[in-house]
Amino acid sequence: MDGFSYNKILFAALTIFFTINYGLILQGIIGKIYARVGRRIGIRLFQPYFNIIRQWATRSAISHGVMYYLGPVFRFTGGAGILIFTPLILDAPLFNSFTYAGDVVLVSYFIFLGTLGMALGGGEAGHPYSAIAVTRGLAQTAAFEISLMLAIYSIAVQYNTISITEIIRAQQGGVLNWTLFTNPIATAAAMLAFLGSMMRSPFDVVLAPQEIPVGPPTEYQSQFLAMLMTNRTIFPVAKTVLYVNLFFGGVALYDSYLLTFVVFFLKTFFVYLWSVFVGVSFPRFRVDQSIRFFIKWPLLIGVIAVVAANIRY
Amino acid sequence: MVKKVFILLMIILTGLILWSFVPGYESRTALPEVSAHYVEKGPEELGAANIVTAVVVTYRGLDTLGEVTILFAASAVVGLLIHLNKNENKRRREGSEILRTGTALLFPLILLFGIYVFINGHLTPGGGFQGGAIIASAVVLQVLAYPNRKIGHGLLSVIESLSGFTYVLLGAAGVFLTVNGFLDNRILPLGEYGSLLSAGLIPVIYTLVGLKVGSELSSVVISLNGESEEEQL
Amino acid sequence: MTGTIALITGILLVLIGLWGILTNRDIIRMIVGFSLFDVGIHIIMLSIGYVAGGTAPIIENLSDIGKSYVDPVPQALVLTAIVIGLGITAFMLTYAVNMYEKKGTLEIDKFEELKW
Amino acid sequence: MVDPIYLIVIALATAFALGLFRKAPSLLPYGLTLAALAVMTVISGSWAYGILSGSLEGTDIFTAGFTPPVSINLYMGSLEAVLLLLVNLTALMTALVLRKEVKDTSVYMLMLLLVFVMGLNGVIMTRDLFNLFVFIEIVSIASAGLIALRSNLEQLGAGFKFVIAGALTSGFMLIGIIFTYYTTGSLNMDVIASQMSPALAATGYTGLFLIFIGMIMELKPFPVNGWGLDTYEASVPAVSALVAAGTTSAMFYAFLKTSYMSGGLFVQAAAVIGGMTFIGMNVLALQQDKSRRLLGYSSIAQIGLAVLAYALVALYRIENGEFIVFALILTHALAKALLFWLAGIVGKDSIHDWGVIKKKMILIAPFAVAVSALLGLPPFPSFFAKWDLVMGLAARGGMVWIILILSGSLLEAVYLMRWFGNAFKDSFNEEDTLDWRFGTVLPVFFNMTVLLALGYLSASQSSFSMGFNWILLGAVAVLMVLDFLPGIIKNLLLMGAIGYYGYGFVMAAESYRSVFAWIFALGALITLLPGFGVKGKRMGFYPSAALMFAGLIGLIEAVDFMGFFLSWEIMTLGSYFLILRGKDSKPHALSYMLFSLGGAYLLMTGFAMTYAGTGSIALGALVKAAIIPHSGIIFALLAVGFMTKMASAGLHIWLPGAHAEAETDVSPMVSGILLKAGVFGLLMTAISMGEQSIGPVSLPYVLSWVAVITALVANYMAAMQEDAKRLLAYSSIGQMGYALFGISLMSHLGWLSALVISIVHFIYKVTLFLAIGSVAKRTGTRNMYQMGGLITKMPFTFFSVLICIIALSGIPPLAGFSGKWIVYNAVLEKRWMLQGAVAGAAGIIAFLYLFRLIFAIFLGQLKDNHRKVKEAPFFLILPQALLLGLVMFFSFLPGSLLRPVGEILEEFTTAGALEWQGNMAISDYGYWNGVAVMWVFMALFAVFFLILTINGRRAQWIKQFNIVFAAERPARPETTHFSYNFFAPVRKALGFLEYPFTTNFWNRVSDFLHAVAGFCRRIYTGNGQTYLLQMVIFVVLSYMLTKGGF
Repeated sequence: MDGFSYNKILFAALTIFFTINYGLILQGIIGKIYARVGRRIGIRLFQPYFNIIRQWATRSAISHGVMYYLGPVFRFTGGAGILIFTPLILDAPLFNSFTYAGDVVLVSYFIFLGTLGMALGGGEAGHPYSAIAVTRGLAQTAAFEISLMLAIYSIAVQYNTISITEIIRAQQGGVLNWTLFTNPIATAAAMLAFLGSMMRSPFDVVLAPQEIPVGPPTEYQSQFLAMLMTNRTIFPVAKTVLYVNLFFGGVALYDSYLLTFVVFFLKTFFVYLWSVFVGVSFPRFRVDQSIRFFIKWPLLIGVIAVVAANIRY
Repeated sequence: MVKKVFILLMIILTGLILWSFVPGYESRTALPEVSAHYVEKGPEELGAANIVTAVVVTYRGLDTLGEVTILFAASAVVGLLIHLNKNENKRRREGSEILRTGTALLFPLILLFGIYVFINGHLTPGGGFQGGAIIASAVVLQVLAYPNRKIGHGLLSVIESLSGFTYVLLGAAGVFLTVNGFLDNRILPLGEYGSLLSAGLIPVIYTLVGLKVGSELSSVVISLNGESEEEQL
Repeated sequence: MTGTIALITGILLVLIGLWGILTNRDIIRMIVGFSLFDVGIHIIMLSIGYVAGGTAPIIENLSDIGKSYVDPVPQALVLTAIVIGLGITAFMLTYAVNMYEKKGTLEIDKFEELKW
Repeated sequence: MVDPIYLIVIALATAFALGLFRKAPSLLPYGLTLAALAVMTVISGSWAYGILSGSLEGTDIFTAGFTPPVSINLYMGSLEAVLLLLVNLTALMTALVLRKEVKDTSVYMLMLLLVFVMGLNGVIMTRDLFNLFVFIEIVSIASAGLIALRSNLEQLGAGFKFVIAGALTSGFMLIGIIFTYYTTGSLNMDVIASQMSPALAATGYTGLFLIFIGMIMELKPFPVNGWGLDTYEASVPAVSALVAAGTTSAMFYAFLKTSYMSGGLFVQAAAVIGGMTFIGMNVLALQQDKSRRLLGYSSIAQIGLAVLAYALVALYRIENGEFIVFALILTHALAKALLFWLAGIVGKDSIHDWGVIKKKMILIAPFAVAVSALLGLPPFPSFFAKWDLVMGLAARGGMVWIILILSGSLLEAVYLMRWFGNAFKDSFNEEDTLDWRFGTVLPVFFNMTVLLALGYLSASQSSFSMGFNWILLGAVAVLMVLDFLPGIIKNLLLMGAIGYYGYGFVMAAESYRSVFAWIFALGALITLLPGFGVKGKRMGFYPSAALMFAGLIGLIEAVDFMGFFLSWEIMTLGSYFLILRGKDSKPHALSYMLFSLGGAYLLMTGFAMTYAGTGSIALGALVKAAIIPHSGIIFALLAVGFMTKMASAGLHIWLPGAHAEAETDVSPMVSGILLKAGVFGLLMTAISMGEQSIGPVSLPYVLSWVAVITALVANYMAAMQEDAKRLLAYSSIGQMGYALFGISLMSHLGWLSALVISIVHFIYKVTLFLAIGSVAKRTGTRNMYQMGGLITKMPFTFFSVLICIIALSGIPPLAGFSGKWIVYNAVLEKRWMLQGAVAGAAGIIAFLYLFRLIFAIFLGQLKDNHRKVKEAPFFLILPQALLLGLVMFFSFLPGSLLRPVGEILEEFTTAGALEWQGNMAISDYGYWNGVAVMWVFMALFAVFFLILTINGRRAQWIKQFNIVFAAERPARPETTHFSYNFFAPVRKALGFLEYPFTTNFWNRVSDFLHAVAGFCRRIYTGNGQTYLLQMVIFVVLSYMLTKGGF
């Protein structure tokens, strides 16, 4: 929990840069997996790089207004913010630049800043579909966040802290110390919530990517879209890292940098893959269905997790 | 039927309430303190032979003033209602020959008797109210005999007002002339016990009361007969 | 004994008056009931003032002071009460006359313009 | 000094003399009458002044030159003098009002009036039993005559019923008097009282009972009072006024005299009959919509209350009983006469036609004063009387009676307030006229002034110290008087006063009070700013606002229960008037008032129990109350009372309507500021009393669940609203739910969160209501689906809404986050994670309505009819700008808010307090550095903005409508703006949350009461004979019950 120093600015920038690259690669891999599951060849691994560069370089752009203009800025600020508020790798100063700003509560609320900004930006574009998508997204978020919150409460009681760093530290010393094993019920609740937050099938009616794509990003083009796409590379990573930190032991700084990165990669990849895995296996819910789903099973599990933690610790 | 039985039951219960007084009742053998005072000291204090009158006019004079006021108020209400509902008079059957003749004969006598009764109120049974009622009965006889004759209130109301006004003023004079003497009859000399002009103010007050009650009751009767007040006597 | 008889008579008259008031729908009859009720009360009052063996409290000569008289106070009160009763009866009758003129009936249950 | 006997002499002499003027022009007898009444008023007034100021002593007045018991005597003491003054004054005023009737009624009416007044004077003064009877008969005949002043069928019927009922009553009474004479040998009440002994009470029981029951029936007890109601309804209003004020007061005093005479033999019966009358009449009045009959119901109820108060004072030996009883009687008489006179001016009988009163706006003031006085609201004497009575009862274990009195008062508020609301809000026919004459108007305002003055006087008479600063109410009075000035000047005056007083006030406030002091004072100044933009006089607004702020300030300054409760009621009253000003606020203002009063009565009961348990009424007594028996019940009563103001679930249904329908600048006052009064009170209770439980049930635990359910459901409801201001109103309920949750946590952090939420909620809810209010003003609608795209038209308003919704939702980096973060820590500390999760879910649902709010109004498509909409006026923007400055300040330096507030709370508990390292707050569980978050946000935002701007500087700016919609250009903006039924899927999934449990519950309660009233009032058949029978039954039953058989 250090205070501010100027090199942290550099660290933060590096963190963002690192994550962008990692995110792009991850996107390529996931795209490939999706295609292969569907028995297609799929995109090239580095296709996301090309896409994003192409968008940034687009010359023409139109803007519907101030909020429209600022929407992507908000969005990216939100994404980047979570990233640098979250410890990516335990005790690595480079990846802990601004973690002293706050704990898990800060991070989980900061997520909404970007969402809100983008929703407002899309709103000013004037297309009704973007608002429809936002309402769906918000409704679904409200539903799954409850079980996530219960899970976090459960582990907060378990570890007696809400500092992410401290939670990771408590899980060190062997696989069996992970929350996954010490508090499986909370983990289950959280992982169900994670599905909702990734907006993949069965919870992807928000964006409905297969049909007419809706949502704020649809309203954007050129560098506005580029900024959103950049955010889209780091945002899932940041979220995944948060789950890894809370439930899967986080990523400790090993003696070997390589090992550290491998662990980081594996953990985030498999957590991410969990949503992909479910996504390719299940059909889509309507919004009201997904709300009902979340306030049934995940909620119940979450309540059990909290009650159990309350009794045990 | 059920209702009547119920009412009967309620009346019996009311009777029981009143009955609860009866077992403890026994005719008095001696007077209560205050009454004894009236009977023993009254003649000397007030000079009135009729103790009841002494009580009515002086000792409990305020009651009597109130009583007069009640009659006054009643006649005012009657007057008000008649005044508000002036409807044309239906002709009524005239009284019979015997009645009319009898009335002509008795009317002055009754008046005279009435006056006698209230003037002697402090000496004999009787007084302003009784006398006034007798006077009014003369008027009743008139009305019965000549139901269509117009009798106005003009004179009656002047008598009523003046007598009432004077009564109050005489009462108030007591406050001026003596201590705590509202309605004190002793502001006039008590005179010789048992004579007509005795007992101070009592005969005066009873005269006024008699006039007032007589005129009030008369005007009530006349009003109830449905006459308008506009005609003069 | 005389007093008791008067008292009971008075009470009975009061009750009879009440019966008349409560069972007759005709307003005039009700007023008659009230008169009975009043008379009953007056008799009760007189019975209260009765002193066994007393005479009317009219003292013609000052030498008669000290004889047994009945209580003058209830008599005075009765006088007042009678006059008050008279006033009220007159008053009720006036009302009855006016009500009859307005509505053409004297049944008390026809005068229910105001209720609840 | 003039001999009081002249009161009778003058009245009678004049009445008798009037007969001589039958033919004279009506002005002459009328003038004489007025003169006589004026002289009588002066005589009684000089006695009242003399005795009360101590220069005179109570005197006996003897008649006939003898002393009692030989002759009849009267007595003039302080009570007599005051009552005489009241009666004679009312008569004088009534004579003024009756000017018009003189012509039609010749001298008869004047005669009757004088006789009537004389009778009342006699009833009040006489000490002789039979004389009392005579005077009662005089009063009864004279009033029966006055009833028939217009001689129509209703009046004749009512008058006849009145006469026969009176005859029956007086018959019983006469028998009682003569029986009593038999047993005691005297008619003098003092003599009888002096010989009263248990033995005498036994032998003379029947007589004493008949006197008692006769006197009681003169007071028209429930249910044998149909004739009385008819009288009130049928008479000319001025006569009803005289009857209500004069007859009832005099008869009540006569009842007291006879009751003292019998040595309080029937006090218990009087208590039962009084209580039954008070409750019964108030319930039955619910179904009444004829104003004069309604007033009749209310009069009888009030006398029932006075009888009850007298009996309870005697039964429980409550101190200061004389003040209690006579404050009630005087208030009732003055207020009721006022209302009857007002009914005469208005001339409409149905309470739905009273809108015409608005033709002379100024008449609202006396109306309001009278209604408030009847309800026992401060600063009227009845308030102090009720307070003393309730405190006394509590101290001596009369809880049942407290409940009875307070529920009766609440019922009374239902119909009186409904009526007032109708008059204030209903439209009227322009052709209708008011009877607006000097003679009719003067009495009304005279009584209003007297009521106000008496309020001031009675405060000193109460046996409890005042603890309230009258300067505050003085300011209100000044504004009331100056109401003819232009609004801007009044606004300057009010702001100046608040600014001047508020500075010292805020500085003087200590501990957590200072937090609320800041909110109230600053809030007052800021929310008054928009008033400068309102043209015209704005009659009534500034006095009401001043009243509310006076109450709020008084709350903080209060040192005892009395001052606190008084301020609480004043605040409620002021805000009620403010809310009532809104366009369609009639039903909402009513339910606001009723809930507030109900809550207030719970508070009163709680305070009373505390007083009973600790013997102190200092606010500090609450600390001691924590360890007395029933402390749990006290806590519960106070909590529910305060929660009514905070609109917690179940008690909330008044809020959405009241806040939404209020005027643009009233909504922020009531929502942003007023709600905090509830928080303040509850926090005070929680801090003072600590954790309490009833049996095994921990009360804070119950509160916590109520709190989170409030937050969840309210936020959900907010998301489902189409009306923007209703949305904000529900949002306020939700936010107060958080505050309640914070308090219920009973820990340093919990209370800190409650305080912080109170502060930030004040800031952003005031701003939001101003912003949304100005949008509603500019667009002419509050429905969000009729708006859209206003961002370009009202950019500043948009910006302020944007900042506020970020703050409200608790998204970092703005100030709202601090509250959330503290709550999380507090929840963990307390381990109430389930409640915490519900609260958190509510917080996320808040995003739904917040997004809807900003999107549907400002984003999306601009409607054609809004293309010329302008930015909000300056005076609506200025306060928003100031508040936004505050938000930004607290966002940049959250420590500047949290640290001092936290330090305040350390006085009470330090456990779990935040530790500060520089800008970092550290709790037992986590940490948060608000400054760092802010800078990170700013840096990132700036960098990305620059990147975008540098890279995308060629962007072409186009309008919203320039879009492609399903491969075609959309036809009209109306069809292209998605905002109706915004969260349809959520509704589909969670629609059960919308089921109106609470509303249905309260509706059922209301329906039930009205059905009871509708059924029970059928006993008033209108048949005079039935009434007589009822009276006989009443006598019989009372006898059986008091004696226990025959």
